[in-house]
Amino acid sequence: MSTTKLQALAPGGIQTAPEADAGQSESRFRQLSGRFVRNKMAVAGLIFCILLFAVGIFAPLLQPYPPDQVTGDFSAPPSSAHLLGTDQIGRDVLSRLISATQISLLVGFATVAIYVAFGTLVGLLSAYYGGWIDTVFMRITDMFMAFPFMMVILVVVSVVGPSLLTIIGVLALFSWPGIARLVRGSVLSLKQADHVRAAVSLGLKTPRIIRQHIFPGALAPIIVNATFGVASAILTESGLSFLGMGVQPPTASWGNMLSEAQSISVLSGQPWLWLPSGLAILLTVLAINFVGDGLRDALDPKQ
Amino acid sequence: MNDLLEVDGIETVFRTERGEVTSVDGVSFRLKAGETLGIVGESGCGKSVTSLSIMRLLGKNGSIRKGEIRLNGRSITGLAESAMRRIRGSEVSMIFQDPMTSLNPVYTIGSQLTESIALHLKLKGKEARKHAVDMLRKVGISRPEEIMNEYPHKLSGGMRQRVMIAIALSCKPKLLIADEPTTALDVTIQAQILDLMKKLREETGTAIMLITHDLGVVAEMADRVIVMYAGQVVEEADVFTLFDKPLHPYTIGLMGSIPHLDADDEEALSSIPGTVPPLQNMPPGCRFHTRCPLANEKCAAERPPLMELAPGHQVRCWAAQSDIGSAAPYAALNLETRGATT
Amino acid sequence: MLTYIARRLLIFIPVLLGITIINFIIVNMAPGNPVDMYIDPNMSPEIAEAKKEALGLNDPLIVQYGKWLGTLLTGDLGYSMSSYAPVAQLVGERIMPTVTLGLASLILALLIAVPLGILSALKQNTKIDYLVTGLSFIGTSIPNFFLGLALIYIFAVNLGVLPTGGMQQLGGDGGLQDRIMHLILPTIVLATGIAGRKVRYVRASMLEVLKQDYLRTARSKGVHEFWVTNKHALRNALLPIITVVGMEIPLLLGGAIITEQIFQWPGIGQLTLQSMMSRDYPTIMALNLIAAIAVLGSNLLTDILYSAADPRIKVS
Amino acid sequence: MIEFDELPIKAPLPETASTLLQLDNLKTYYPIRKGLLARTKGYVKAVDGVSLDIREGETLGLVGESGCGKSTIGRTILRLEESTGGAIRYRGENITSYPIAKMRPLRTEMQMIFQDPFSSLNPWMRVKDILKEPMLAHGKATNATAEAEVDRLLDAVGIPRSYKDRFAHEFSGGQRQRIGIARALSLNPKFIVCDEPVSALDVSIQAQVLNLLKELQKELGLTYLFIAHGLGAVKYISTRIAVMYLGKVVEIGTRDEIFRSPKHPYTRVLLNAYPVPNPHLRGREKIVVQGDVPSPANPPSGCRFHTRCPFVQERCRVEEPMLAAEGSGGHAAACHFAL
Amino acid sequence: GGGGYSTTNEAAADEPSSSGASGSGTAVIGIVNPPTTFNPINPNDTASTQAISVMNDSLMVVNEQLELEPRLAESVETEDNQTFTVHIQDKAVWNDGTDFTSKDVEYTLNMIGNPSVTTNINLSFIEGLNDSGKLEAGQDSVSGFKSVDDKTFTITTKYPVEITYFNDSFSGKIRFLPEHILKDTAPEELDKSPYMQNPTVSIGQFSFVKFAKDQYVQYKANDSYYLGAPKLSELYLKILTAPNLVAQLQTGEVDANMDRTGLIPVEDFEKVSNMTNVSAEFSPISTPVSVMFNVNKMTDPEVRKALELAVNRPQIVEKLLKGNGEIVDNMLPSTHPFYDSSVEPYAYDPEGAKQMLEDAGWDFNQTIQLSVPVGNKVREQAAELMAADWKSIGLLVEIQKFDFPTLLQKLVSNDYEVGLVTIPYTADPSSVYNFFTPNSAMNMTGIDDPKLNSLIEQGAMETDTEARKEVYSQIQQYFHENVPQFAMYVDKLMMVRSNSLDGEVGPDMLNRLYLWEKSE
Ligand SMILES: Nc1ncnc2c1ncn2[C@@H]1O[C@H](COP(=O)(O)OP(=O)(O)OP(=O)(O)O)[C@@H](O)[C@H]1O
Ligand SMILES: Nc1ncnc2c1ncn2[C@@H]1O[C@H](COP(=O)(O)OP(=O)(O)OP(=O)(O)O)[C@@H](O)[C@H]1O
Ligand SMILES: [Mg+2]
Ligand SMILES: [Mg+2]
Repeated sequence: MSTTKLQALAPGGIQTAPEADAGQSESRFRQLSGRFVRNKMAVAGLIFCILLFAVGIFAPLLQPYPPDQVTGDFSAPPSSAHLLGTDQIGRDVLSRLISATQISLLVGFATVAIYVAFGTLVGLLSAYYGGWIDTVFMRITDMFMAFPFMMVILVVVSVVGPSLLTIIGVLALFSWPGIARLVRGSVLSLKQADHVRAAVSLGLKTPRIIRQHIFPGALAPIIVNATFGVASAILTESGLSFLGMGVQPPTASWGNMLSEAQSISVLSGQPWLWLPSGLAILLTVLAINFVGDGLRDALDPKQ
Repeated sequence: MNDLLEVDGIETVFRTERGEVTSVDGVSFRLKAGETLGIVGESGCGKSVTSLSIMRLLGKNGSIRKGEIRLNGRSITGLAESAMRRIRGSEVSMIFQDPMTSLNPVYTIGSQLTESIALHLKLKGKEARKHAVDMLRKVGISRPEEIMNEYPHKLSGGMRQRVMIAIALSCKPKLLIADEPTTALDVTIQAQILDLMKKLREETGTAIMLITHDLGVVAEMADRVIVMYAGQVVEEADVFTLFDKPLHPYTIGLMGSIPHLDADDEEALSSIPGTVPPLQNMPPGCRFHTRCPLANEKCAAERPPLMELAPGHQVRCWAAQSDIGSAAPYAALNLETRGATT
Repeated sequence: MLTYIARRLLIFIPVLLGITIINFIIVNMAPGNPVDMYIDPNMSPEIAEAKKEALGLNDPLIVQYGKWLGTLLTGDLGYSMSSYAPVAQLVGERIMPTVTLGLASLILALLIAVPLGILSALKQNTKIDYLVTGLSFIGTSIPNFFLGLALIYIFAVNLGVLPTGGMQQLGGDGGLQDRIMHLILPTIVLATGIAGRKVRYVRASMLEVLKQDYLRTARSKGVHEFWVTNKHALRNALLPIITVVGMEIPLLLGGAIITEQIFQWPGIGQLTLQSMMSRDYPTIMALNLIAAIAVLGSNLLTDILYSAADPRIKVS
Repeated sequence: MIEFDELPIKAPLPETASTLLQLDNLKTYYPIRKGLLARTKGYVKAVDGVSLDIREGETLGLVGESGCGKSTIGRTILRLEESTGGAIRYRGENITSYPIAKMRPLRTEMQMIFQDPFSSLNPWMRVKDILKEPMLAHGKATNATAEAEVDRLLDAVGIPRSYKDRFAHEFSGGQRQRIGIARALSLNPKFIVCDEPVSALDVSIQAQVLNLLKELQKELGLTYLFIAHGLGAVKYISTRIAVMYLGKVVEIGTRDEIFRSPKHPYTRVLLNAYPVPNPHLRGREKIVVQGDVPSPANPPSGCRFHTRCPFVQERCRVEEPMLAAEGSGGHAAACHFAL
Repeated sequence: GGGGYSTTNEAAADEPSSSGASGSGTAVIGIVNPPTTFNPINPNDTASTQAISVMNDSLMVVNEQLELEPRLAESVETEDNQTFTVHIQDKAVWNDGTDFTSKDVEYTLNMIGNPSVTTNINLSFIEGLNDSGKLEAGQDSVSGFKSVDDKTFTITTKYPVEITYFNDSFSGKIRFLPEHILKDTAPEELDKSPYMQNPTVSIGQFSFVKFAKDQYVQYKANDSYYLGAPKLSELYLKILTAPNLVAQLQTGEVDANMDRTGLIPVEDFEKVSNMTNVSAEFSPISTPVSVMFNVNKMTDPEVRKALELAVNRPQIVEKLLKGNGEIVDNMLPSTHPFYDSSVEPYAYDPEGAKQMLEDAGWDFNQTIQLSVPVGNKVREQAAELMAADWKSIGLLVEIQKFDFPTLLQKLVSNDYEVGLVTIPYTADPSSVYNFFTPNSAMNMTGIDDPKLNSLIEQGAMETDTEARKEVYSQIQQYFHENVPQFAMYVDKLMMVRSNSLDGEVGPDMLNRLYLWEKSE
């Protein structure tokens, strides 16, 4: 650019009106958070999630007893020694609940992190390059979508053995197609957006175009989908626990704690065995869903 | 008075997440039967809100806070919703800017057309259909019987706008509000639609409130013109006066910024610097003063009222008032009023 | 339309082939096999080996798959390795119960979700909206097995008004009323989760439609607000729901495994679990194939329905 | 493949200026897929045999109704769309099938300004990053010098420097369009495709942007292909004008020729249909054409305008007219009965 | 020496008049595991065996004291412990009226021996069958079988066996195929023949009516039952989940739970005991839950012993089972006739265990993999307790739960370190100890000790009961010392019966169904 020429070109007749809100240039983030904060439920959900994370991180400090140790009578109701009672083999329910927080959050977030990353990659590449790559990727996606989820999870879990890693891996393996499609859809439309065309005509390299100009636009639906994904991963793990294929004992997860309630006697007579984990699942899923909802509204460009 | 429509100092507000905004601020005008009133102004200046206020279709978060609207001498500002519904589509009807989105995509043209016919003219079945087909024929649609059974997406933009007009006119309204009816259309199609509206106006004697930001359309169609800026009327005059002798600096600026087909100018287009201030953050005094080359302290401090400077010609400007008849202050605008040269 | 369906069916073939191959590999990778399952210390290693040989379990996987595909192409799903009943019969018997339960749940879920979703959208950001939203979240976050047991406890054990499980009274065909009584609890359990999710979709879809210009057109014609909502908006709002309902079908099959288990509902889910546990390969493969066809078929059906319901979309 | 059944026809070129860009019977078709195997069953012939020369330093205006292929031409020139046939020559070099890598250095010479100021700026980037990005990518600036370049660009388009940390959504439409212009200028191009840069703006803002474009052209010696569907802006900014109808150029000539003595009936219809902002001219004679533009997937035989032409003759239905020069200085119209 | 049983059936003797008369009333037995097949010669699993034995009698049945009583057979006798003469009840007829004869027995044996017929019955001790229990190629009848007359036949074994062994492996185990129905079915088609899906012709207390998949098996009284017509008119085996079983016992929809396949969860014991409409008791015998060691990986007997010592078994029995169980050392419960009470189970001794491990040079950084089958909650919880016990003496333990097929595969292929499994025993102890010889396809521990091998062989071959007991004592002693396996616990199962049901429940309840009565 010939700088001299440009300098000579003072914006003579071109005046710019003082921006009405000049000076308060909100960053995109500030603006989003502003919108998010207005949604009270979402804020409450976020606070709850943060608390949960704190519990998860500081779990070893918060547990009154080692969670795997038999420390009292079997199935004892809450008492001052065991605030939430003991489980069917005499372990402290509160301690287990706290340590389960760690595990369940890990299941939820790690699963989502993996499948979102993978699904996004597939969706991006498929949509950006199109052609036979798209065809092949989409057929594979179809295939994974048409697998009856639960059934295949059961098979895979019994193949590789039900460790925490397996559960996370398997949940991730069958969750990515949804997000791949989502991303593909939004990338296909973003590809037509003028700012992406501009990036191409500016001669930017493809990886940069994808990273800088396409990916951020596809982010909103990804984030929303991911928050809901966390909730559903936690729920699916509890379903697997019910079938005995969940996180392995003695490690506690909310799911395997809740599946203790597989008995009418426990259900009716020993609520301390299921209520804490049941509530934990319910509240967490609620909280995450509220956060997801809040994010969706905040990220909606039409707002 | 035999005015069909009297709008008297209405102020329309919306409750939004960021507080209340006043979109229309003290707008008054009158419209006689059979007359065509043009409303022009920049995007967001309140043209649509004015018309929606008349229709009382402001939605849940909008309301007319002040002022009164009278239709045929009857106030409709406080009318019950059910009474208002009888007026909508029969006495007053409306067509909108985007014919692509104004028709319901899942119902046939026929069913959307007969809906209001059944509602207001109480025609049923075959009769309603026949009336609908007549209307379609009237707006220049060939093969109207077939079109009746089509869904909107099968029609081109121009066709859809014709259908909208057919719907609007089907119950012989006294007033037709057309909110930018041609903005989304191509020039040749725009010409067709304007032509059609003129023809129908002559046939039916319907009064038209024509909202647009295209001065060309106004010059083509309107009897009288209102210029709006930031929620207020800044100038009102009959169409010839307005184009020959605009008085408000905004109107003058607006006219200066249109490239004309019939002039061989090489020099720059005149333009109004800056942008419209946001509604939440109106400057004190004259709302235009931040962009006005004539602005002085008075403009910044005091809100000018709408002043009748000549019979039927009203202007909201301190400068215009003080120097009526003299062109001196306008020299600073370096604008010429091109309409006057012919 | 016909060519469209034909093309979609053509695409099914490689997808199904892929699915069955992957599944075949996964299933065969699972430790255990139908022979070792039946523990008998008197059985010598040789005879166990001979049994495996007879069942073709010692062939290379490709050969096994080829055989399976070969018999499949003749329309034969083979015989169960645990009960020796024809797989087609085993699966056939279970399809109706699962379809019944699935359909009933879907219908119930929609009957709940559509009105609530609309209400919630119309009353956006009011107490009603929050209540509905809260309920829908609760619906989605209660694990099926827990809800199932709780309902059994309340309705079957304590109140004694509904049966605890099964599909019909012992012995008889029970009649329609009997079947419906047995259907109620599992349907509620499955429908709760679906309804929870659907409410959110209906609400979002309705909110989207409520912004549309054509509603303003309808109002400007003097149409009553009730009809604006229930005629002009509703039909448009329900269109995307078709897709979302189609997406429920794989989830229904999955959710049914647990629900059928709890309520002893003799459907596909139960059979899945059993054949998994006995490594009944032919049955697992058949179930998988059928589930995949169901999923693909429901996708196709959704698309066709969508194009039938939405005049703008013509499948091609 | 597409058959080259027509001879390439060039618009007349005055000796005075050198040709910067040349389109030679350019065709860009979008495939329509149908049937059992989704085979291509036809084409939307968006651009169907367009030959044009754009001379250094001029502004070629391109007008026509919606969907006639204007944007497609612009995008094809910049290789954002693959052409189906014909050639694009830039400074005499045939760039029609340059691979991406070879095209990249040329990107600094040819740029584009987009119609929609809302979608043409990346909403997730700050203004200064939007402007820096291409300079850094092409090594036109270093991290150290880029900031100063950004300031200069902002000065040039009249955006206060202090706004450079803002995001696109914090600007008005007119300001965004200026940022879009600044971005196009950042690589110091010679040639810019302006795809309806003012259509989305309010009248008063349109004038600001048009003035800016004109001024920049004068200062920087730019060449524009200026696309619009309204005649007003085109007239104001162009030196020559090409009128398109349904994938073809139907008339080309200098601005005065087009406006003073239009030869093609379509041009006349277009001029005539344009509402004049002068109420005194209301009563004037008008030719209103009937019907809509036919589909480019299935264009009419013969002259493509014959279905709507007020002067249609039998010959027009069967024989396709060529864009032939007639009279002085390269004014040409594709009409059998050109005036 | 010789021996034998002979019988006069008490019930039939008491009430001969009831024969042919229709009973009334319906009883429902709750089971948790569904039967998978009704093939009398290929009962895959316990639930199938139970479902089959309702409608098909064997020659003898096992009672609660683990003694064999004659049933279809009037008597089983032998002189030389190698030729066994069986007299069939005169009145024994198939429920379609066809006489039950030696021909049916012969047909069944030939089918079991036929290489193309699928069966899990191995009669390799019978003359004429090879080591795999199959006929040699070219043969189609079992030479060890001789028909004396319609109601009498003899079986010759390859070598002398004790009569308990014979009865346990043959008389109490084999159920018969109706020759008159199946004789035209080709052997290779037998598995898949329609009869196996719909076995309406049978010889037992009840006749098959219908199997509503995953819901129930419906039977009706066999009015021509040779011990007298059942007093019930209908019987159901109802398939339910454990919580539903408890619920339905409470609601009266189920009258009794099935032994072994209709477990009442421990946590429901109290609830069920408190129900007023049912009476609950604990069955006298049950199956030990085995902790199996893969001796190829856990090679040191001292280590294995230490691991046994470290398990707080009293806690499991007292607290987890709420006292309803016992501690034994290995494969047999204390009620088993061959149980050697002189072999005292090790007492809980964590300190001693730790010491032993240290002495054995155990690497405490080594993780022990404990493989547990899913499906039995008490067993899973006990495993967690055991793991906790081991951890408390400083061991590293990792529990891995597998579904049963997976676990079994791992055990059978010796791909594990420590595993849990429950192996059912029978009246003859040889069946459970067969798991510990290399001759078995199911040698889970992988143990191959010549001493043990010969003891087990001796146990199987010995014909004198007292001498056998001695051999099995030695085997139990061997287990006590070498610990290839030890029993974690033996739980007593809760047997529940509706008050409206008049009949015995318990381990041998299926023998007495025809005596059950139901009052409204
Ligand atoms: N429902 C609403 N809620 C809040 N603000 C509104 C609403 N409708 C209109 N407004 C605001 O009122 C102002 C006037 O809007 P209006 O639609 O009347 O403008 P207009 O003159 O018709 O513009 P255009 O030419 O773009 O159609 C705008 O600032 C707009 O943001
Ligand atoms: N990506 C595409 N795929 C298929 N058809 C396309 C595509 N882009 C454009 N078209 C079609 O090509 C034709 C020309 O489109 P183009 O955008 O070039 O028109 P235009 O003259 O720029 O119109 P406008 O004034 O509306 O911008 C149109 O019929 C359009 O529908
Ligand atoms: Mg408007
Ligand atoms: Mg375009």
